[in-house]
Amino acid sequence: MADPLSCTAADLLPLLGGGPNATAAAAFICSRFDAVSAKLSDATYAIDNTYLLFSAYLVFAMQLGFAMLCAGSVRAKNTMNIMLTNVLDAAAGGLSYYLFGYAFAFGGPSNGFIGKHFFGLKEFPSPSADYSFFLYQWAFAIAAAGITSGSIAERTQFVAYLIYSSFLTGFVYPIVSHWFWSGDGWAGAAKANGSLLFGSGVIDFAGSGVVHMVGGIAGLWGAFIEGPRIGRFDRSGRSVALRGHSASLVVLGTFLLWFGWYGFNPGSFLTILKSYGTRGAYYGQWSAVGRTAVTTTLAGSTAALTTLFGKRFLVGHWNVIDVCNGLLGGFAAITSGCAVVEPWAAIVCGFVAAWVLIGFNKLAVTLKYDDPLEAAQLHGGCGAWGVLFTGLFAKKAYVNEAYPGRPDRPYGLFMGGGGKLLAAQLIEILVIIGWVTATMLPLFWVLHKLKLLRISNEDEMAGMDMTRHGGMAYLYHDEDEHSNLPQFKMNKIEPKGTPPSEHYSQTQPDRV
Amino acid sequence: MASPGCSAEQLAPFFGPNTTNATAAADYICRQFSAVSDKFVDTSYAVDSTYLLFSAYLVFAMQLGFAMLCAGSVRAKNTMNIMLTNVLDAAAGGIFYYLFGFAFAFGAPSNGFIGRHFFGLKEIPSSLYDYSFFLYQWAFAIAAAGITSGSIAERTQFVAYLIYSSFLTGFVYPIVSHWFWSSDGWASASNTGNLLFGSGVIDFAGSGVVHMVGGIAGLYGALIEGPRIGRFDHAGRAVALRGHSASLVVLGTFLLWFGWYGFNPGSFFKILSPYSSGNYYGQWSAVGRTAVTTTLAGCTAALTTLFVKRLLSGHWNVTDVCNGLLSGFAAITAGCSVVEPWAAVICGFVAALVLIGCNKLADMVKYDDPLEAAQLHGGCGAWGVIFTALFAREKYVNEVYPGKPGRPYGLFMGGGWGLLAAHIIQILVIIGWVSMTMGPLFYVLHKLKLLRISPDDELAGMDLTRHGGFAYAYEDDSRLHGSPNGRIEVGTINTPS
Amino acid sequence: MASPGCSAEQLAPFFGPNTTNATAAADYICRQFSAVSDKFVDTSYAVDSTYLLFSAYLVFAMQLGFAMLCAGSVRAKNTMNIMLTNVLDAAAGGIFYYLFGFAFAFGAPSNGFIGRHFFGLKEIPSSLYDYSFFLYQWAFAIAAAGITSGSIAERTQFVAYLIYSSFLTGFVYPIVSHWFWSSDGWASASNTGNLLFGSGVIDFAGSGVVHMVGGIAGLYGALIEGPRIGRFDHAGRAVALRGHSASLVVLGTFLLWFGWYGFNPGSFFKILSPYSSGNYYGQWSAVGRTAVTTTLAGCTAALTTLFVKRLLSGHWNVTDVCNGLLSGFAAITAGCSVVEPWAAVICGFVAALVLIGCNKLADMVKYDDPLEAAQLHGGCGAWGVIFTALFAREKYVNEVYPGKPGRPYGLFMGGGWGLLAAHIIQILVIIGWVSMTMGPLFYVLHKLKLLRISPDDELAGMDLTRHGGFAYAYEDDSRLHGSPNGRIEVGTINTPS
Repeated sequence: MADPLSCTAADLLPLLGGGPNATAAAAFICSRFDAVSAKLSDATYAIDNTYLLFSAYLVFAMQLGFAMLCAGSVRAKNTMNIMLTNVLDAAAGGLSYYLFGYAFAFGGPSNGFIGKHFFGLKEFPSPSADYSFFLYQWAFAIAAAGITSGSIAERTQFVAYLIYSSFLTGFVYPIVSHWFWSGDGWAGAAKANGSLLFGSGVIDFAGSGVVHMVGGIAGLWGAFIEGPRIGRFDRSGRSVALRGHSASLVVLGTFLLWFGWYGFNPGSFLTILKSYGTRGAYYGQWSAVGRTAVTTTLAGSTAALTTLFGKRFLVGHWNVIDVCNGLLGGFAAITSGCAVVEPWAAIVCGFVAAWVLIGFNKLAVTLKYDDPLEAAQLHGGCGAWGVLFTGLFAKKAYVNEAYPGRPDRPYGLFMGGGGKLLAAQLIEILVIIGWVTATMLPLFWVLHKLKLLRISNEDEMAGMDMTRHGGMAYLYHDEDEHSNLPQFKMNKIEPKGTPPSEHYSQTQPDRV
Repeated sequence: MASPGCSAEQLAPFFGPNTTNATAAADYICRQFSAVSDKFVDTSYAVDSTYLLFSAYLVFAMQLGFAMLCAGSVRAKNTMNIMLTNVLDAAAGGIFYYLFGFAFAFGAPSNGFIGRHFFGLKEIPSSLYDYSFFLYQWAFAIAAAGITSGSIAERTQFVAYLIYSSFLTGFVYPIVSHWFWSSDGWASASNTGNLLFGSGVIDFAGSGVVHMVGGIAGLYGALIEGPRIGRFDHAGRAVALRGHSASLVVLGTFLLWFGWYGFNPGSFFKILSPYSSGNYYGQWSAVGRTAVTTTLAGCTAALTTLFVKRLLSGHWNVTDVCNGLLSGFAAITAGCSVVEPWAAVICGFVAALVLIGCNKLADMVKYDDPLEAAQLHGGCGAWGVIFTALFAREKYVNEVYPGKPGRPYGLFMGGGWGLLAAHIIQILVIIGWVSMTMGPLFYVLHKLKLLRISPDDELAGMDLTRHGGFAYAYEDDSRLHGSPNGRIEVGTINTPS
Repeated sequence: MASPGCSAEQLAPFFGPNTTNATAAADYICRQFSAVSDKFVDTSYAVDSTYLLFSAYLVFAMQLGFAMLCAGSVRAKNTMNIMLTNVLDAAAGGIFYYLFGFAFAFGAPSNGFIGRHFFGLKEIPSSLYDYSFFLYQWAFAIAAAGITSGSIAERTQFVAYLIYSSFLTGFVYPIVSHWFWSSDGWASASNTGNLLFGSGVIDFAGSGVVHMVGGIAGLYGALIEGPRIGRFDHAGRAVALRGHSASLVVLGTFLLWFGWYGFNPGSFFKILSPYSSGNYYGQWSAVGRTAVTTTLAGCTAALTTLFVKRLLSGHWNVTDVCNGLLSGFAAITAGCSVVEPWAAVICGFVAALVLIGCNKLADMVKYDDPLEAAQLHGGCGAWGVIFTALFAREKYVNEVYPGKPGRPYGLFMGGGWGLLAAHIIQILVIIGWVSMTMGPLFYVLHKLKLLRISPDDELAGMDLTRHGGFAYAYEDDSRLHGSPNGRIEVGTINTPS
């Protein structure tokens, strides 16, 4: 705590002057102040850790959000499969990030490309990083893998899933986060020593690029190599919507992601007790944290409304699933700049993000690209827009508060800060696309060649839950007196006017 | 937070002329103290902001709770519709509250009736309000709209929904919250000038401001629309139109309970605020007490509902218990911070009976409210306002609303009639204001044929006719049609192989 | 928090005779310091209360997790029943724990066996306990009852449920928590007098106190009731009665995981507590470490279960993985704060195997537990207690339970046998106490024919017979029956026009 509280007896002594015990008086007073200073340091650690830990818990809740969103967006016959992948993202991610992922990402001191300390949390905690920081970063890492799992849902072998997920969480993602977030990273805006990229560094505050683009592009390659699901495009090449089985789960997942995003974005400050020393005592990092939560909210809200009306205009009905995806598109986009833009700019961000998503979805249909959760379009496309957006709208004062110590650094182009930040942001987009392509594309290709990537047609028709996961996810009807025929395991619900089956009538109470 | 206030002018004379440099010494020491003091200011801002932000996140989680509760309580054919309204509550509410809702509610300095600063968060943050306060109030505003959406579920046009929701979140609710919560509000208990009946209205977290507003708005909507088709049979008997998923109802209820820990204790806004410095008893303790009273009121109401309903209807019903639980929460919301835990038990007990009574009454007058929102939030909210005026404890009232000793408190606690009078005024004023604004709005929508959907749509379900399809597809289509490769999706045609 | 302790008597002589007014100067300076000191007291209370309250909210979210996990794990026809029990756990638990449970558990000063103060939260808050502590402990108490409800699901009368739940939350569990957690408890590691085996029991967040108690209570209930109809076929082979919704199981599991971050790290109660003042390493760091050990144990257990189950049963099963995950959490709960992260990996690995073994055993002895609660919470809870005695690290033990240097710690870490002996005593005592109390209770209920429902009810499902209808209604009845006005509701009869 290098602060004005630096009482030294040597300074105070001459002021007290001639008293017989002046030395003792000075030492006494200063020792009291030292005690106060130590207490303040304790309080700061406690408050910042509380803040970071609860933010990490919120980010973890996003994993639940992903699980529910994915589960609701796939057909009932693949629900067990997709949920298992989400649980394992978190579990396998926990171990691989503990063993080496964290070390690659934040193991400083290191070179600009890869970290090399703290394997297995050795030498932890250190003055620079505490367990809460590890937990927070772990929650981020598993989010990236969760994004990718959506793109390749409903047609990927479980083994392939385990392999790519460990590789992504343990290696690909940590390297990217080292580049842009670690104090040693070659392109980070918070780089501790040496010159910044274009004198600016990349401002990717909570990871539109580092998390969302990485997850989205990895998914893009996976889905691209596997090809679309059977039935997704009919013989004449027209797109056929394969609707998910439960809109309730989609909405549940979306709201949980929204809830968790309040840990994702504002939490990325890592500390909350930090004075900026300007504009009056009430203004400090706590206020910037609040502003970040507000920009996040506004971007998502705007994107949701834009999607609502845009889709109504284009398709003709009010669709809750589309609105949910639009909402998430706004969040993915604001993630990069959330801390350094004004609330009104967040509205611009969300508005454009909704159109970016709609545009990419059109493009995907044109190219016959099939992504059950629109993950590549949403996280990749809107993530890239978010990175650019930050290069355009970052406000000078906020940039200097969030990344202090380098006055006169570039900021948003439209705010009069020059083109350097935008250039750095463009570099980030290109580098992320390049790196993820260079690593994940060969991986998926090898899996494909080894016949480990895509399931067989029969499995896909029957659904993976039956063939690989020991049964369907739902069993609304009792089958005690029935045989164990699997086809009786589910309720019929499509409103097609089918006559009540024997199976249905069984649920009616006898007295009716 | 000036308390470790050290002034060199005061200290220097003590050192006196013999000390070599008395002024410098005093100055030096005092500079240290002022640095300490600054640090404390930072610390309180950080702690209070952390507390308020996480409380706001919890309140936001209530929106998820409402969405799940509503989804589970309607029939499957209207699930997409109701969930979309809940998502849009939050989204549209975010924009409108940002643009002008917050300004109407808290734009100080202002008159007692409407705020007029901070449009689009201009001049925020100030020493008065920070972004976290805005976020917290936004989460409250969308809760009010969420309540109303329950009352008019399953039969309302989506456009009508968009219109009333924006109007409620952007205008009706902010005005009410200005009256009772802003320090300029004419009936606020923290008004710096004269208090209403020397007391002001103690509606701590909004039994009246949030729940009654949402409930009464819903009442008008549901009244003007009339009941759902089939809700009352030819003989006029009530027919339960059961929701499609009790699991979602329970999920929603628990999420609301979870979020209520942000709603009630969070309404203190600050936690680092001692009542007498250096003591174990301070606002942190009052916050904890508020969480406890909230819990106890809900628990009691749930148990009461369980047993009373068992007596009345003969079975143990989980959705009734969930509604009972929520009635307890809605009632304790007004007084949660100023009553004793034992009083919260009474509050919950009566709230459960109020809800059961209101439901009986609704059946008698053929009022149809798919989520019992008007009964629950309106009825129990009003009971909560009354309850506070009866049981508010002097000590707690003076701690929570400091600076005006001798103010009235709960009638049964010996605090006189002032508070009860103020609270009755509050109920009347809220009923009047919401009737004046939302009643005409719904009536105009009704006359313009924008309010209720057509009977055909209602029978088919809005999801099919307006929202592009059914919410659930548990069965793979191919099996239905006997062809393993054929696949028929709503709105698309596919050729089986 | 006396540390910036400044005494004018000490300071005044230093200024000496030359200073005009040494006493006044010293007094002035010291008054400043004492104001600072008070501020620190306030700050710690506020920070610690914020921390504890939000942890309590997270633990409460576990109740939602239990509700969803239970709902998804039973057959659709019993969903309403099991969810109602979960709602009532929380509600009835709230009342009983408020009235006497908390008093039995933490009512100090008391003897080592049962507390006897704070009935109905009288004299709370005190300098010892605040409301937030009560809320936190209540959330723990209802978790224990939630565990038990899983074991006896799908075949227990609702009345039996109400009786055992109140008894467990209000009496059995509080006594156990008094023994091991209260500073008066005879086996507590923070006992101020002599420790059991010079060590006391280190059951930090309750692998024994919460999980074993809930699990063993469930064991007795399920044993006395016997298996569900159809669970074992005529040849005695086990038949899986699968739950009706894997989505709800996964939802519940993740919510439990989320809540466990309140359960384990929250059990420190305070976060602003330095181990050596002014250093980056303090309780905040230990809290973070606890969250990390918790995460790693669960993750390892999930992966272990995935692969072992794949080998044993041939498919990748998500509900098994969820149970495996929870087994890791239940096991690490005892030692989460005193072991290294690498040890947590071992803990989770063994916990998964323990759960698989216990499940095999249960099949062999024809024990039926719909949620594997006895195996998971009882079995893995016991392993967790043992694990702590093997791997507790000296440094961490002394930080978490300060003031008694030289106390025993983990056997494998070179800390001797004292801790292991204490922990074996804990396991035996918990088994004994729960057997003595819950065993007879369930037996009496059984003899009074209040425990198990009739076979007819069981086949039809309790939702229809006791809870007023089925939990789900995905299909709109009117359309099915071709009559637009006809509407057939469960339990009601209506005449189509």
